Amino acid sequence: MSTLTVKYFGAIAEVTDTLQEELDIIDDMSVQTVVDVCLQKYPRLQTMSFKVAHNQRITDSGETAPGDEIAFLPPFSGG
Amino acid sequence: MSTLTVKYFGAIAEVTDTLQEELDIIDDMSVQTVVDVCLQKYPRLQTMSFKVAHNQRITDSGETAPGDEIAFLPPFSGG
Amino acid sequence: MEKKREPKKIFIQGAIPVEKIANSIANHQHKTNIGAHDIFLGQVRADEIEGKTVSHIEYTAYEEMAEKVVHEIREKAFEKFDLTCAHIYHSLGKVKTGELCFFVFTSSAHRKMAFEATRFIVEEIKANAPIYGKEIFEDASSQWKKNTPVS
Amino acid sequence: MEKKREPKKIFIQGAIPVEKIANSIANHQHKTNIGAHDIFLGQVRADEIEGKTVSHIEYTAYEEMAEKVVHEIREKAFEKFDLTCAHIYHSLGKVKTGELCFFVFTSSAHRKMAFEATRFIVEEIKANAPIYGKEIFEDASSQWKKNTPVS
Repeated sequence: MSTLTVKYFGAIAEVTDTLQEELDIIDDMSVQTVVDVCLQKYPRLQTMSFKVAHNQRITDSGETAPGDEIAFLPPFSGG
Repeated sequence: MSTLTVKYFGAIAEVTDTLQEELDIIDDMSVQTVVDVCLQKYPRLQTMSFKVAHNQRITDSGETAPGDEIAFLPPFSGG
Repeated sequence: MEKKREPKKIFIQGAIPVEKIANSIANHQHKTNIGAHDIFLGQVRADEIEGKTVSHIEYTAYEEMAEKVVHEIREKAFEKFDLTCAHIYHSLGKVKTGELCFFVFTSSAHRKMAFEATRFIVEEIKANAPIYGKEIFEDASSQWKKNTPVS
Repeated sequence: MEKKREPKKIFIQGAIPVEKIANSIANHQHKTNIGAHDIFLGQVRADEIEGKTVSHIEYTAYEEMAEKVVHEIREKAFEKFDLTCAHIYHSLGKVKTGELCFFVFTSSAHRKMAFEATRFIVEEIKANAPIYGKEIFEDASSQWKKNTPVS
């Protein structure tokens, strides 16, 4: 058993009420599975619009490894 | 007999060696005639590129009146 | 373009001071191969939404990722346009209405390149950098800002 | 747009000081309907032509006509683009390489308008305002500058 870091931003972080947490994972868990786990933990995210970043790259596929970073990114509003 | 003012700019003023002069005119002399008079006075202008402004408007037609301003404007290079 | 450029710090706490912009302009006056600068400045608007007026914006960001994304946008700008330099800054934290939150500055021998590069960088950052603005109204209520594609 | 705008002074003796630009930016911070500024700055390049390097430019203009032309360009910009304000300055006399000779600054609620307005004004002035730059080389020889359509 090892962990990865999940980060939440903007409107999403207001729903999760945390900016960051460690998630226990089994090796080679897919990005999609990590997302599903979080959506179960925070059901209100299911109706929200977001992109997922894996190690700071936008993606919705691929496998995670221990120590990786997954981020939930609502629509950007910089500038 | 009355006069109008002829102005020269940029490379043109270097040829005429003056920035401005008064020209005796007869009433209702056309802009083109004023230009021709100047080209005769300064034959080197004949090979140069320029636009003519009559009372600060680019034109090559129309009649002049006493007190008017005719300007010889070589290609612009502001900015 | 062969020189490898390192990611730069882009975030500034609070509003972008006018002096920073002035210094940035002044620092280019020894680069005599530059003929044109184009500077974009984003300013916080006192928008009125349903009778409430914005008082400030609170900016947050996925900072590390945003710096990578902005670095890539900057690299792309150097590939696409013939630039001498490009500077990019964005605020974090509180920026009041009327204050500046975004500063993009490109320079080139020729104006066409600077115009196009600044606009390219601004649009790309708005679309792709994980930066968030929360509009705080005068009554302390708030809403998350949303970027429109080219507004 | 109903308000009749008067022609403004656009000429500055010598280089445009960075402080003038900074003050101009700072003066907009109470206009909280502005969301975007775009600033163009023209800088004198040390061009090398046939082995000789430009040391400065001497600007002259048909001042009164140039102010009228620039006023009309400014009015056209207000008609075409949804602008809050527009400021335009150009140097007369000696401007050394690395110094600033041209400053166009537009502001709008939205960035698209500011980007397009600044570019429009710069191109129109280069094409239509009777302003002349004479490039003076380090050996004191000179040549008249020529504008290219969008360079």
